[in-house]
Amino acid sequence: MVDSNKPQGPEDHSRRKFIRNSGIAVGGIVVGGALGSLIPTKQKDKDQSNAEKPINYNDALMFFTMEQFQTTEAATERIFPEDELGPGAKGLGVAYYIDHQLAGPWGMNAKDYMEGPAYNAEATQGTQTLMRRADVFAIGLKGLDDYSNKKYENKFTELTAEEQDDVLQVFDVAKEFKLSGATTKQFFELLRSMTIEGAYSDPLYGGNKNMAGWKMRDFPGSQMGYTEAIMNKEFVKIEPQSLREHMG
Amino acid sequence: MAKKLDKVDAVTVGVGWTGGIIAAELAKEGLNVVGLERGGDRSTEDFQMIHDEYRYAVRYGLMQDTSKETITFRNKPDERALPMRRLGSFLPGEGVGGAGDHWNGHTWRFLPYDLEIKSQTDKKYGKDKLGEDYTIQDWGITYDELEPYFYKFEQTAGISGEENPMGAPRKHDYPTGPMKSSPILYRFKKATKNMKLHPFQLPSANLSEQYENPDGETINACQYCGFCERFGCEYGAKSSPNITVIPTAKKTGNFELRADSNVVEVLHEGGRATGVRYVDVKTGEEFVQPADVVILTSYVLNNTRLLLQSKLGKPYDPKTKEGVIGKNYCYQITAGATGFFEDEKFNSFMGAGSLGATVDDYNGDNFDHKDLDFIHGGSLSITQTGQRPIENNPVPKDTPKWGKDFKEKSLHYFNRSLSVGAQGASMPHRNNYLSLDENYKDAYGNPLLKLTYDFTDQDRNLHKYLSEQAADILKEMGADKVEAKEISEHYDIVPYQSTHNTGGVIMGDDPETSAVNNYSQMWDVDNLFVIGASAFAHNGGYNPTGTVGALAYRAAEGIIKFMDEDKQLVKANKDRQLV
Amino acid sequence: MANELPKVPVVIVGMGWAGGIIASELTKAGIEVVGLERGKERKTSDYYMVHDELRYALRYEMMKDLSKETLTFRNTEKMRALPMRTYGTFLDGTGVGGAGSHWNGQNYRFLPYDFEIASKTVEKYGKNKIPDGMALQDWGITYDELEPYYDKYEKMAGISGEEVPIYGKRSAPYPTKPMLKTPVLEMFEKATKKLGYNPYMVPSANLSENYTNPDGIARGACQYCAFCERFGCEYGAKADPIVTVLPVAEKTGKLDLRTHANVIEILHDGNKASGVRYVNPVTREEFIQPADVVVLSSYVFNNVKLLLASNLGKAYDSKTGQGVIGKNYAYQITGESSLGFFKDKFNLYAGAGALGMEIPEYTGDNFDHTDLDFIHGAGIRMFQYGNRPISNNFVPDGTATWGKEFKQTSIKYANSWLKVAVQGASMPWRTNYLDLDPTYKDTYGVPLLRMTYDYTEQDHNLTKYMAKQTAPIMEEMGAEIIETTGSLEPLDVAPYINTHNTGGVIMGEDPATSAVNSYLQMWDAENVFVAGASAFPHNSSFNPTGTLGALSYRSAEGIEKYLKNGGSLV
Amino acid sequence: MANEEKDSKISRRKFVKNSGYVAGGVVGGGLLGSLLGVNFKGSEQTSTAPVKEAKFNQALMYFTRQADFKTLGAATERIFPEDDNGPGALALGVPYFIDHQLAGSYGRNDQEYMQGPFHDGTAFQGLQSPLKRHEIFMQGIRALEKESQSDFNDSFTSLEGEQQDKILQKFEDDKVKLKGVKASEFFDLLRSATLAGAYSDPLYGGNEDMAGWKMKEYPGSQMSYINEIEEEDFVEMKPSALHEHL
Repeated sequence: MVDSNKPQGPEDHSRRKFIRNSGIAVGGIVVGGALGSLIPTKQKDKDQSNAEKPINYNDALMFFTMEQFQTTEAATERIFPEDELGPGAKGLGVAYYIDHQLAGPWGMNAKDYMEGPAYNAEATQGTQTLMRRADVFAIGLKGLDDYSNKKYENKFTELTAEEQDDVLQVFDVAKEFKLSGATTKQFFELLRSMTIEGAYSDPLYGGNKNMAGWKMRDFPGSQMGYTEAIMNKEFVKIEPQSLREHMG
Repeated sequence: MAKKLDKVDAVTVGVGWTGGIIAAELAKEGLNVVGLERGGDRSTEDFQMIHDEYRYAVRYGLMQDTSKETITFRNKPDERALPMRRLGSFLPGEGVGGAGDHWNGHTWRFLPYDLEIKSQTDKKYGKDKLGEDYTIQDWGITYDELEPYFYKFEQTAGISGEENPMGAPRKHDYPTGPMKSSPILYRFKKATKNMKLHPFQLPSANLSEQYENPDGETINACQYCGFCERFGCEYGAKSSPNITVIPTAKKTGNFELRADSNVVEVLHEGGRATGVRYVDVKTGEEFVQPADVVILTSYVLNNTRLLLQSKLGKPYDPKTKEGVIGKNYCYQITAGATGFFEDEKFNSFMGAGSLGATVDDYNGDNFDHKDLDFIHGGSLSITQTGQRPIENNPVPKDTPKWGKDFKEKSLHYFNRSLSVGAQGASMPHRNNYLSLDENYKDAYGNPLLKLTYDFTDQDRNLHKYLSEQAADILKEMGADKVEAKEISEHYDIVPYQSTHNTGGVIMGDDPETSAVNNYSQMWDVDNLFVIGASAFAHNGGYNPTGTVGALAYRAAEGIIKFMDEDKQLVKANKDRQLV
Repeated sequence: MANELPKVPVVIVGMGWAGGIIASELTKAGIEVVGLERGKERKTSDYYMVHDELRYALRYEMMKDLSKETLTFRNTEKMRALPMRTYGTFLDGTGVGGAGSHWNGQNYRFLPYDFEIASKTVEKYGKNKIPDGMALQDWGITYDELEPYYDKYEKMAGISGEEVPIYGKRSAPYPTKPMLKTPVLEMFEKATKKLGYNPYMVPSANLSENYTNPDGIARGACQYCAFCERFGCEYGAKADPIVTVLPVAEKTGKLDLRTHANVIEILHDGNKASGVRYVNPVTREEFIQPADVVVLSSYVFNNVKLLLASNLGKAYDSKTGQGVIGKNYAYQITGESSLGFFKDKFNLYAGAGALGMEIPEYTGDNFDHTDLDFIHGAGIRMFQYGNRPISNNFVPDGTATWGKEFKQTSIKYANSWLKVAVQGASMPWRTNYLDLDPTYKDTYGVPLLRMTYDYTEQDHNLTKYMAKQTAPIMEEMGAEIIETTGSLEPLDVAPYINTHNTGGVIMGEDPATSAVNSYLQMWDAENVFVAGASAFPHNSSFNPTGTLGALSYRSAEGIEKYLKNGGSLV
Repeated sequence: MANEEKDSKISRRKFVKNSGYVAGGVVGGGLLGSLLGVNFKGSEQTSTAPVKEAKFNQALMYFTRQADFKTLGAATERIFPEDDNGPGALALGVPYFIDHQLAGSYGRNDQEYMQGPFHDGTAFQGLQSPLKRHEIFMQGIRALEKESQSDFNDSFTSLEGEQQDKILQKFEDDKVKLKGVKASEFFDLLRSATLAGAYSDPLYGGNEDMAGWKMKEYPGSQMSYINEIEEEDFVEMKPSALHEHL
């Protein structure tokens, strides 16, 4: 029952600091790429934002690996970028939203008809793949890197914004690049729709941080009623409210 | 309509320790090898969020998906077998690296006694020691013959350890020194020495120091972070196929690894395997992979199931004791005791999977069994694996399971209790076996494997004996209150016990009573090798991986030999000799 | 090994609007009823977290679980039908209240013209107006005969609305006044009036004011909270079987409502039904419920599927045109809308499912079709549903669909777009029908229903014509940018359109061409009643629920009669 | 051009209070009343006090009825009560953890063998229920309420702690009959989920502020103990969550 000689704050043990301090990697002995890839790539802005924001423990991963998370963050940010109107996908926590969704029934297609046989479909017959969304996503993210490496000799997160847009464009429209078991378009559509969902769904799900997605477009979230506002000829700006407010 | 692929030299079914070792050894010899793994691709990068007890330990993040495939279970041949609908008693791995990614890293050599258990028992205690329902057999190989292969595996994995005075004799020191001796371990060692026992540091695949193995792969030093079993190692400090043999195999350029590839059938014609049929589990596409040699390197359960399903080898029949596939399924006896300490608090949350100390005085035939109603024994260890909070709520027996009292006591004892555990050996019994289920199917439409298993009198007697020894040690260690474990009425498929399942495709020197020879080559099909703990003729008093690794290295040698000679490598009779 | 239960007078399959109405009418008359619902129990208290666009609108919380059961689809008989694996064009309900819990509440009557469409068309335009292949039929009942039932239904639900002079005559005014005429609706009103039309407030089941119905059920007024379609109403302001007919039935003590009861077969001996077989999808137990009368009141698709799977009634054959079960499947024609982007910002986050205005001039035969290459018409309308942010990201054509430009434009117009929409009638066609799929099965081992459906010439011509009418309205409203869809692509099951599926067990006066009579009693099995939009011989341009409600009231009356006297009611 | 509506936050309770919606007595089939929840005691303060840190994750993904959620909360609090050591299940956010888990693959048994036929097994063959976990929870929670109504004529959440324990005990002892699953099997799930919610990483919505770990003096996810492992004395550390790894 003795106090520790050195009580340690959480930062002392963050992965980055650990690596820096322990000397385990400094000696250049990084094993089979084991440790290197575990360190977040963009450390600078990370350090700053950590200092200011209150900690949200929900911002951790249930599904992605670090690399997948970073690729998702980069790709969604191109789809929904930060600009003068407000935060982009990254600032909104969209990649966390996607991570949590893919870990759940949505990623498992739990409510979809997944019995075979699977045939090639006409355009009007809807998706026929028996691959689950989580798998399509993982293959798609790998595809983004593969294609980036092929065309720009670098992984997706290391490309310039213009190059990233070019890669995404290819995935959105072209047929020049093939994924195993899914089309790039299938993946891209999933990526795009989940980006929009993550920007605008209730913050309960891990995206739409601080309701900033809603604030940008003056959407008031979950209000009890609009009997007054609805008859107003002027636009009425209402501070948004999340489902959390209903918990009393 | 399965798509037929180009023929290769060798195909392995499963890419864990055994599949990885085979791939590395064959590929280094210039043979081209395809490794088929039913689970996903995996590497250290996947372990970023590994310190998540809920995801990995409670919800089995790295283990077999039972919605696709499980087993059915019953205690007795006359019961109705029902599916193990969720994981419990044991945790088969899935994904590249297999259970070799989420093991604790205890790396033992079985005792010389183990490999000749039948002849030694008969010689020392007479033929009737156990009775004829216990189907113990010699393994068809001696310890001396297997010693070089043990060492080879230990070198690959860089095992950290120190001499065991009661263990199998070693020709070389361990590649790396023993792990740190924490105060908990020290206390165990002191107490057992007082009791005239012979403690030593448990041989560990969590390395005590950084190490480069003979293949040039580097393994890091363990950080004692407390997340080993059920977790992958983010540091690359726990030896696993993913940081040793698989990269070695890949470097040769002769190895092709295909993840998400679930083999559903071994194809054969006229007593020769021609290849395997597998399904891409993500897209549902089916493929045929022809090969000169087919090597089953999946888990015990799946090795057995694939043979039964493919109608290879003669299925075991408990009524006649004839047939070999599915025979001599064994498990282990998890005996032990827990001690509660009122005035002391331990750093139990720190640790490593193999941070432990052991005494082998009650293992194998290291003690006299003349007046005992069992044979063999078990290792007794204290391990400091890092206690995690969801699953570790040690409370004395009379405590309620929930509510105020439970909360109070579980918090109090979380860092104030220690356990001494036993790995008790498991002897085969005619009614403990594996077969195919008639009613339940997996996601691919194939029958599930059926497990028929219960504890025997031998098990109960051994359990009692070992638990009493464990309790004595804890008393000597100064515990205020000691509770010895009791064996459950019947083997129960729900609570976790251990993932040390063995047997089903056992080795031996006689095709009548064994399925493979001492190269793990099938007696009935020369170009089919079945490697893993499925080959154990019984289960010893240690964790199995060290012995599995040794058998895999020997099998690799056999396969390379077979590639030249194309024949049965061992002559089948009592006076066994190389053909 | 099904567990056989004691026999009851009436068993009802499906507890949505149709089943709820029939249950309430029969139990009020003292008849014991067992109500079987495949989904779960539902109450207003379940709508506590309902303002969740992701969970309810995008993840379909209240809809049928497709992993258990779906349908297969093809446009033409030449195609291989494939399962609708994930939600798209229509959203089947499940659970107590059915789709009646998550509808918008747009509540119309069909036109007198609809019920006698075949004879009136021939009368006015001659036989040749009906092309080969169009299976147009009268309904076997007239508007005037059905009017009292419409009235009864509307009073029960408390419909809010205003009279439209050129529609069928009403015996009484709407029970409640129209919904609020918001500023954007006023824009629509002004514009359409200027163009010479007579717009009216859409009749709404979202109450405009507090209302107590003849059964004594009191409900509060709509709060315009913008969560209607795909959501349940936490206020009970939207008429929903769970706040209207079902509590009434339950109060009688005569209704035994069993949830998690998925009927998989109608048991019958020749032309007499003896009961139903059902499975509890949770516990997987199987039961047989014997009954004197079996009422099918599940969704269109399931009514048809159950009859076909139970081999009851003669299955429709598209080659010969013979048989009736699965025949005259119809949908609705949408997509001729004009989307307008405005400079001004409106309070579009607020709204209600049935908050809208419509012009009556292009409906039914209210305009002359002599020189037109189609019959019937469409409602041209504008709604203020309340824009939710995930689903509403409209941007003008040519805008990128992702990236900075998309973000800025979608945000710019988030509260600045309006849509003049069209909902067109759908005429039956010989090659548009429902039957059983030969390949795919549901989780109970029953074949999936197969839909064969494509738009016809009639549909394309109607679309082209209506597209010409919407753009001028939008222009008049002052939109900056106007985009009009002028053509129909083949029906695609992926994007949502609407859930107004009809037909398959149609009513009529001739057993050779219809499956049920005007009491929805089966011609081939007198103790089987099949209620719902499955009885519509064609689909009008109006939302179907009002007519479904009226028919259900009539059917309830028929069942009572049958229980007393037996025999065919018509 | 825009009017700013100040103080526009309308919680459900305030809404009802202010709107006169209920005051007029027009409650649709007695339905709105139930939306207010069974237990608003003491919650008034929390919503009027300035929001310290928005916990958006504390809303419901699985449960639809406030009453069910409150029953769940009360039951978990009896299993893991607040005491001198620290917070109980409620303050740890355990009910939110369970809600989110039931909405996910845990609740749907996505990774478990759920094919029939289903038979009762022996005590050693494991759970053989055809019900998925979310179905077991829903049924079990409703049965808790039903049982307390019949035994104590009051709702579970209004009972005294000891009365709640009696009800829970009946479930643990299989003295209540459920459909397709044993009451004790539901109880076991409830208990294990409560412990998981108290001690899992706060990523999942429970173990709020790592208070479960703090009580247990468990430091969560640390990078290494290589410098402490040989320490003779107990080492107290500030816990660290997975979030810190990003």
